[in-house]
Amino acid sequence: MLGLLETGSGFWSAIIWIIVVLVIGSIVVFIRNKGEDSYKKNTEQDKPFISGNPEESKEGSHLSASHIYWGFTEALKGYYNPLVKMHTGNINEYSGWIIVITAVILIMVGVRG
Amino acid sequence: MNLSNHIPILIIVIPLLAAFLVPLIGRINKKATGTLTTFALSISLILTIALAIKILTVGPQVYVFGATSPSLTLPSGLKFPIRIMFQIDAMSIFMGLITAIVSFVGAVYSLVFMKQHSGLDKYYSLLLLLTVGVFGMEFTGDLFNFFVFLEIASIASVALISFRGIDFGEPAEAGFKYMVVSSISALMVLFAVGIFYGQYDILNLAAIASVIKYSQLDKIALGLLIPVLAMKAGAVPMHMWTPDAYSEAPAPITMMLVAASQASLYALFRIIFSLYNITMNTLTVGWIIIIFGLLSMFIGVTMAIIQKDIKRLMAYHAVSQTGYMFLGVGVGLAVLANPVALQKYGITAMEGGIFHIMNHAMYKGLLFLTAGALFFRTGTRDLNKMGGLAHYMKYTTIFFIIGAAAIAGLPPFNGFASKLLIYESVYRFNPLLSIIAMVVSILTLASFVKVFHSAFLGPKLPQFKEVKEVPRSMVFAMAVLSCIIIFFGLFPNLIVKNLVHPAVMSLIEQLQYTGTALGGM
Amino acid sequence: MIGNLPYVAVVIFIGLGIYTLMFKKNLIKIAIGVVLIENGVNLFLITLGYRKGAIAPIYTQAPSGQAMVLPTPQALTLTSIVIGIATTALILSVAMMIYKHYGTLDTDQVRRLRG
Amino acid sequence: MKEMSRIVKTVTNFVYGFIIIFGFYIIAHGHLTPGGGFQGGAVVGSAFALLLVSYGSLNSTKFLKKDVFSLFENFGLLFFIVLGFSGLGITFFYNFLANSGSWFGNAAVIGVNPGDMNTGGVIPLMNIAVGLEVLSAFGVIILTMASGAEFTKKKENS
Repeated sequence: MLGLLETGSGFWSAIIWIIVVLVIGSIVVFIRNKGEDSYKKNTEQDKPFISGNPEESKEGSHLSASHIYWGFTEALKGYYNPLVKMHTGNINEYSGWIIVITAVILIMVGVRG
Repeated sequence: MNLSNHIPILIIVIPLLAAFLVPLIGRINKKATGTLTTFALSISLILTIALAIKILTVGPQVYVFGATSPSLTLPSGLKFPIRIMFQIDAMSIFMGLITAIVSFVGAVYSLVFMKQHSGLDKYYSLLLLLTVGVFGMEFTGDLFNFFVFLEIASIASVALISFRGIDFGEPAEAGFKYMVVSSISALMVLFAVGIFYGQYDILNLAAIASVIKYSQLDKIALGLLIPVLAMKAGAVPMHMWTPDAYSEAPAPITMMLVAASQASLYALFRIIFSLYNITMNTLTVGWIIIIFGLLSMFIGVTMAIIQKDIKRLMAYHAVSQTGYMFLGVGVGLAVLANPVALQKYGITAMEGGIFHIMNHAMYKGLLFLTAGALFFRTGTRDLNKMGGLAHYMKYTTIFFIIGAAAIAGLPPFNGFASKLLIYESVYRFNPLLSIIAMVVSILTLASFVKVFHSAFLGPKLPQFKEVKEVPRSMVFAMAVLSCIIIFFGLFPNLIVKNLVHPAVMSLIEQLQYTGTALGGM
Repeated sequence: MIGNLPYVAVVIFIGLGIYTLMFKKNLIKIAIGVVLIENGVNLFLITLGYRKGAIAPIYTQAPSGQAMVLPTPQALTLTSIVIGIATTALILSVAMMIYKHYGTLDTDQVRRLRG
Repeated sequence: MKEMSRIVKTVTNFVYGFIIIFGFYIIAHGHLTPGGGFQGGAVVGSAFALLLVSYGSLNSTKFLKKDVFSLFENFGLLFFIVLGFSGLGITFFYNFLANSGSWFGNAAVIGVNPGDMNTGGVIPLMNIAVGLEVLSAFGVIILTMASGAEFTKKKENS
């Protein structure tokens, strides 16, 4: 009933995983509760601290999708620029790719198949 | 008249009958069309489950059209079957189950989602025809019939993709592109069928498999079939139609399109394993499939990270996840001629790949449905314009988290189980492939974190004040898929042992496939 | 040699169709390219069923002992033609929809979906 | 689409009836001679296209109704699938009428003969169903395309 899934070099069981997570989680909660509670509600501690700058409006502080992973795409520019350029959206190139790949595979299968 | 013998055909004909009834009903009562569709597809689902139980306990089933008995494949004096027939083994019914679940959920979801559109009778009629086409591709034992069902599925899906083309230009553009590429692929399939017919004078898959010689012409047929079917499944670098079509179709149709492209994937595996098997050089073909898989995984996921349209992002993920299936089955194929390696890790790799097909259909369907729910309430697919939607759409958020965790391969969801099978077995074949697969999984998680952050998290935005939770039938449709995902995640061993392993064995053992049709040769 | 002529025509048909699909910039011409490939494949199927000196496969007009051409490829071709009609009609109507919204049929401009 | 010249219209008046009758002949003799439901339906559909071209789309919509066509299309499809279902006692698509002596139930005679209409079982019925479906589908397609072209032209002019 533990649901052992043999993977060839071991096994995986979601039930055991959940039990382990619960056990470790309860230990974490237990240790955490032993600590000193210095947090107080409705004091200065509640307010955001942005290096002393005034807080932006709630609506303005939402980070939209284009800004996420900006550094990642900027660093990999050399990879992304040709890749995005490849996706032209031109139907001629769609069919061109199919024909080219078909030709390549025909050659591969014909020579080594 | 014993109806239990006719289940294979009833699974297909009941949606077909409903597809022709829907426009007539639509003349009387517009609302009844959706109900009739859901009813027909639910019958189909029940029959598919019944057939699955029968096949997994008794063995593969055949159904011969117009013969004096459903299982009479060889009337007296014939060496090979001449009638059109369905041949359903564990692999076919595995795919059939996916199609049945997905089409039923899609119909339920459409009830409200498509309510404000006109021409609903045509929509439901086409949805049923698409289901019929996909079922037919999976069940048929006849190569030409496969071509016919492939075309039925692609024509219906084109009409559904460009369903909103009356009002917007982009769906029409996506439909045009898909139609052109799928016509090319279907015509290449027909050409390959012609090559087989010219050599062996047979159209039956099993009968060709029993006499195949792997001549020069068979090589040409193989070289034509692999790329076009891989293209229909969305393999890089022929994947460009996938993001266009998936993002512009209505959400339930996108889910069906995933199932339709997986049917092409099934056909590719069926042709490679059941038709050619070890007559060809499995190492070369296996590596072709593996390279397709690697390219799809990596390029798909990296393109997904930079997308701003939520459905387009998910569509690139569909490409990337298809890569896992190619990788798993490709490794199995590469060691097919080597019994020791096949026993050691080949079968496990194929189990991972095949199991991933079902998992992918479920969680990608769920994700597309959540994207559809966001579109239904906010009217946009642009991630830059979304934000803070978790405040308003609690159920959708939970379903999205389940789907995203499953696709990223986080335990204990089902994506993890199949990916683990792939990693561990592929590692023993070639460690580099396994490492790339893990990196891709991490990038998948990264891009879904992006979606989750930009669409669901953040402060309440003023433009979404009116947004509320989607109607109950849409929540029900998403809940069904979530339950399946969680069940598969908790008890993967049950699924692998009872569904996936027989499917893999029915692919590997060619003699079993030919024997079913030709009577124990 | 003359018997192989249809196969040459098949290659020409499919080659022209592929050329049209890859290099012509008009959506209607692309539809024509698809139809050209389709005709090539249909011709291929029909040619497969040809037997030298055989008659048409009609049951009630067959003198005994006379060879007939194969009827199966003809049935296949017919089915393929039917499907081809549906495909062509669909491609053309979608092209009409594109023209309605984009005001052009040039493939270089019909690409709002990219990247 | 504007209507064409008087010559074209007169010729159309002469031939369209013959084309339609020829189409129905091909449908009805589908089990005896080359042809069948699809081919005959396509011939009849070409007669509709001829009417549409020569009379212009505005005039011809008076006697070619899209609604009627789509109704007939549905009936044709339903008839076909019901014929398939009625063989279900044995197998789907089973030819239960052939050689039964009832409708289309005569046995076909081998050898050179002019052919008997009353043979073929469900095949002639299926031809009729397919013919009905195809001719009305062609009607729907050409009428829809004509109205679409009309719309685009109007948009261009304005």
